[in-house]
Amino acid sequence: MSVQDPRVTASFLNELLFPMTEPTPEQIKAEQVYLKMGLTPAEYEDVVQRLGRLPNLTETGIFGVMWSEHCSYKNSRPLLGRFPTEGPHVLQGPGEGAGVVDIGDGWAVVFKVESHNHPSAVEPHQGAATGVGGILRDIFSMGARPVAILNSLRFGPLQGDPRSTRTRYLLNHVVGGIAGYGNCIGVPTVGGEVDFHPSYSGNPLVNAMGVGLVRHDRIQHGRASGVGNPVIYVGAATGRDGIHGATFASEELNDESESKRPSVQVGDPFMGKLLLEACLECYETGALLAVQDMGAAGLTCSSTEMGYKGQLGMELNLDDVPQRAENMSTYEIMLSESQERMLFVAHPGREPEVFAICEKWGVPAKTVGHVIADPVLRLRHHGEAVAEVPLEEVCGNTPLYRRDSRKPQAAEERQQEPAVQWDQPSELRMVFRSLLQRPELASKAWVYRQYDSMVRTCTEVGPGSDAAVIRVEGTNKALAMSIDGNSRYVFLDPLIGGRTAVAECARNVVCAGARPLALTNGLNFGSPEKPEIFWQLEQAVTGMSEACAALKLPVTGGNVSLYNETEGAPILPTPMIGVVGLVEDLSQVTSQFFQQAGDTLMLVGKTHEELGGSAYQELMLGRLTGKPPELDLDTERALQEGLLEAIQHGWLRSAHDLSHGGLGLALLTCSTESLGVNVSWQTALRPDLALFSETQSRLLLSLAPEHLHEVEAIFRKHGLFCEPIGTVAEASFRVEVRDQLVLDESLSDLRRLWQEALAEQLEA
Amino acid sequence: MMKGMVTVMLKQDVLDVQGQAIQHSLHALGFEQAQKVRIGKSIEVELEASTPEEAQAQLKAMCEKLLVNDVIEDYTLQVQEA
Amino acid sequence: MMKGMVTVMLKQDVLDVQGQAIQHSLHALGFEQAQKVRIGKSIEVELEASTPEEAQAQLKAMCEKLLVNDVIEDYTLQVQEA
Amino acid sequence: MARTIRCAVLVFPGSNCDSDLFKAAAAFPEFAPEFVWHTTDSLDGFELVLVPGGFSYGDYLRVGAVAARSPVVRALQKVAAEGVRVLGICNGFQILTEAGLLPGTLLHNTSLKFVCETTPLEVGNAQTAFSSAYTAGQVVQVPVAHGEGNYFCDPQTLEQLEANGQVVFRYAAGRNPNGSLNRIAGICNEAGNVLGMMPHPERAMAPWMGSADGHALFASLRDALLAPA
Ligand SMILES: Nc1ncnc2c1ncn2[C@@H]1O[C@H](COP(=O)(O)OP(=O)(O)O)[C@@H](O)[C@H]1O
Ligand SMILES: [Mg+2]
Repeated sequence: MSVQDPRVTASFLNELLFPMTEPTPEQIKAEQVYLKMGLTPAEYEDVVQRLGRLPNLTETGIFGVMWSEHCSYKNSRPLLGRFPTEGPHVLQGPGEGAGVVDIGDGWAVVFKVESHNHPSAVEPHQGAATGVGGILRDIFSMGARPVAILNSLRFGPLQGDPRSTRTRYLLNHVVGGIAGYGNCIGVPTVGGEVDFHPSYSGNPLVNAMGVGLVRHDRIQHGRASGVGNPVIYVGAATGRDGIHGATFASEELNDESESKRPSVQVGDPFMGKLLLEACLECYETGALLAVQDMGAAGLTCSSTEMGYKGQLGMELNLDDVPQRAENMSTYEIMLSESQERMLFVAHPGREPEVFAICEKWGVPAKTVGHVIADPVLRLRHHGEAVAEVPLEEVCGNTPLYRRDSRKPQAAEERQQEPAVQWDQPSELRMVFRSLLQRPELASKAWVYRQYDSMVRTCTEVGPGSDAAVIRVEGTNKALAMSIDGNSRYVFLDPLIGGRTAVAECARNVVCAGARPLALTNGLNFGSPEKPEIFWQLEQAVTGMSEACAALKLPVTGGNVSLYNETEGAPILPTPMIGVVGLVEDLSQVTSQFFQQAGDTLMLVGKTHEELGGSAYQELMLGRLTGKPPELDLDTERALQEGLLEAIQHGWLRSAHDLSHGGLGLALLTCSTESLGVNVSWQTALRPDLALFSETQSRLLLSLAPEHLHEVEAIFRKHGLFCEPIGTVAEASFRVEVRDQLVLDESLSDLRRLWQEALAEQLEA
Repeated sequence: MMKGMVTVMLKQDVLDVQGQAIQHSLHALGFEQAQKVRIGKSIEVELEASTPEEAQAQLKAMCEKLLVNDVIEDYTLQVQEA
Repeated sequence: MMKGMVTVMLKQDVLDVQGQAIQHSLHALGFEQAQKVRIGKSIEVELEASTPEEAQAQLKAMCEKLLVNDVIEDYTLQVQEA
Repeated sequence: MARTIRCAVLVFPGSNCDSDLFKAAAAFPEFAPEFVWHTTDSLDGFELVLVPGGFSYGDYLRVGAVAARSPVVRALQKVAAEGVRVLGICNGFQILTEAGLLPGTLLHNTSLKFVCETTPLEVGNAQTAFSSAYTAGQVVQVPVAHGEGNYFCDPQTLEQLEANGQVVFRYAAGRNPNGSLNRIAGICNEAGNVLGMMPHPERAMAPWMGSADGHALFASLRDALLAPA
């Protein structure tokens, strides 16, 4: 976890280049040092008002980081309030490390998405690795054992862009970093997505989602309690990670100062594993009252938030904080983003139990302070009182901005432009071949083969299908999970795009045989200070909220990453949605892959000419125009209910939702080494547009022919159109549309092209 | 023919997870006198170059382009005739 | 205080996968003059020892016990006062 | 019921397939698995020792190197010499080679990338205590998941391994995931009581996992251990 807003971050305090001695409160004011800590002049004045005095350096730093978007959501909070957050199964909504949802049998699932975009752009391996480490700590800080990781990645084009060389480097190392951390700590990486668009060239997105399981009676909270109770630091020693050492001379960041760049946070998955096991063992003792991980803004964020949530305060003696580097200043200790650290509040007198467990696992642990009645964070260092801030001002009553929102003219014009501006190509097979080799549609096996997706031996469906499925040991249940978000639709119409992102991700989970339980999300957008970007954010959140309400999906957590821009050009607005669902009976686990030749292929949902934002459009036009596919929430809900019903009857052999690339691509991605398709589809649409339309709320199912009528009856009952379109066929890939043979290919050729495309473009 | 040796170490303030772990293991094996351990890479490159200066310059370019990740690493160079 | 530097390289006849890959990449970047690349480890150890000889002996023991796998690796030692 | 077999599942800091291996053994009523912590200095009384996969001690310096010098591995060297059956999987295999219980070493995959996928293996020798429930030449599906599984040894050792039938598992032709010499996936020692393999039979115990072909390995061990001496 790290702060994302590149201008307002602890990491960016990297840029903070102090002279040898710390500036005085007066200098901070006069020289506007606070600017480098992310505070605006108005915010700084506000701090002075609230304190009734000038803050010193450490205090200014604490306000700077706690009032950042990442910690305070000062720009997005008004919007996030629109999300429905309650539901019968929700045990913990937004506000703690991660949301917690009941799954019965005394178990609960914990999950959350976190972004690590900026660190990954600077140092992709460590940035991605620490992103995974951070989200896993969020999960186990709630008491849960992490059982799965998912990841959602966005990059610029792999070829043909001035930054392509760098992009290939980034992708390689981001994937290596995720693999390096996840594989070592022993949590399977079971799913994700990778997408490409020029807008991400200078600003890649790296979001990770963690999922964990916890017994109800082991759920932990980050609320300090009990005046006088010990505060225990657990984990790796604190170094200058993520901070610019105060020993460096004042100087701007430029090429010559390369060697003086901030020390990048380095993840230690081995320590992460030890910390995980030590924490889980500590929870078993019942000796702990509160737990919080040290993520962004490290000790500052964890101590202030724990105190604030408990309506108490904390006093820390920094001399007791385990330190890796010499002569660390108060400021550095408080703002360090060293990884693999946690903060506990323990029952008085039970510290030795905690220390014994930590010692067994080789994890440093030390009492660094205690809970106090005054609602403040008080710091002592070198025997002196060095800082004191009121928690209400730091965490509670933080600034709030209501940004202007305006639909830009360009968006209006884009929507007016027709989506289809080309005739049917004479050779559809060549189009199909080009499409399936586009990196966004090509097989992602090159990526997920590098992830251990099987460790813990609970993975029933790993990467490659709509949703991954993880068994819940000791029960007859499983969790299905997916992370998804088509930013092209959001770009063309953020309201519809937001709705669709939620609907599609939930649909993925239903395809696996699960009932969606709840949702987490990562909102990756440009600068909220630009009205047109804020409009995107507002519209997308509105659309997401509508879909959540209609599909009865409470939002239990998420993350906001703003200011994702390169030289003023924003990324495509990218909400990433994570949904976890429950499979009630293991016999109902379903994947997207065909199982048996001769099975009937069924297409559920009507197909319309909806090509705005489609992969086909991007191939033909090289840009995105028109309206994205519509999404009717009643239809969507009916579709998901019908699908779950059919699966629960045991009538489906495979189920896949149609998404990017439409039916054409779905036919290929459901195929296996030996099983392809023989399709004959009657439609009123132009064959190419029919095949690659991205109309929402559609499914491709395979079923034994004897269940055809039963399955049709279910979908009709739910008011949905469905039609048999062919059969699963051995080794062939044959597609007729409107009696016109448009594809008649060797299955193995197509699969090879699809499977090798990504590696070819990466390794070229 | 010249032989270059590049020694790549993590920058001072960057956490050296391997070094830390190995220091621990050395202590466990009874080598208490090991105070600080840092682990880096040695890269030996045989080069066609006519002078040591030329080899040095080439190596430097290789370090900058590929061998060293200057966000987290520093390096030193040595060249000798092979 | 002494500072020891252990350089560990794969034995000549052991396949150096990393070295080969780096050589490949160097060629792809236009550094055709790189003839042979081998990748090893540099291990820097700060030691409490009163003489360089003592430090050398200690380091040697560490190499034999842990730092080096003599089935596949060779090593060289250097000691200097720190 | 027949007597039970006491088996140790070693746990190092950083092991992460220990529970999986435990579950695989526990699937047989005849096995009584127990976790054994790395600081333990005796393995006396165990008839089978399972060395799990993972990243022992972070796999820093060299994979398996630090674990191979831990107290429990010293105890393992002792019982292995006495003929106790030892199975090392993935990181367990790497530890066994570092500890000198098996010849050769495991280098970086030639791709220099971690690889996780179900891989076809040929059974090279179906007459060992680890493979008697397979037939020679049988092709089985077992997942691999490693970054350093590229088996390497000197030519004489390789010759001996082949001549003695010590290559128990081999990757199927054309499906070598890591560049191993002679497509070696798993080898045993000369005495036949120690086996190391990169693929994970404990991840192939039931059809829902994608393959049940690992089951026979544990069944072989059970049969060997329960056979009248
Ligand atoms: N970064 C990744 N990590 C793990 N799995 C991935 C990743 N990217 C894609 N996948 C897997 O590849 C499959 C296809 O993904 P995607 O192209 O997004 O499919 P769809 O459009 O059907 O949602 C999914 O099973 C997904 O989990
Ligand atoms: Mg999908």
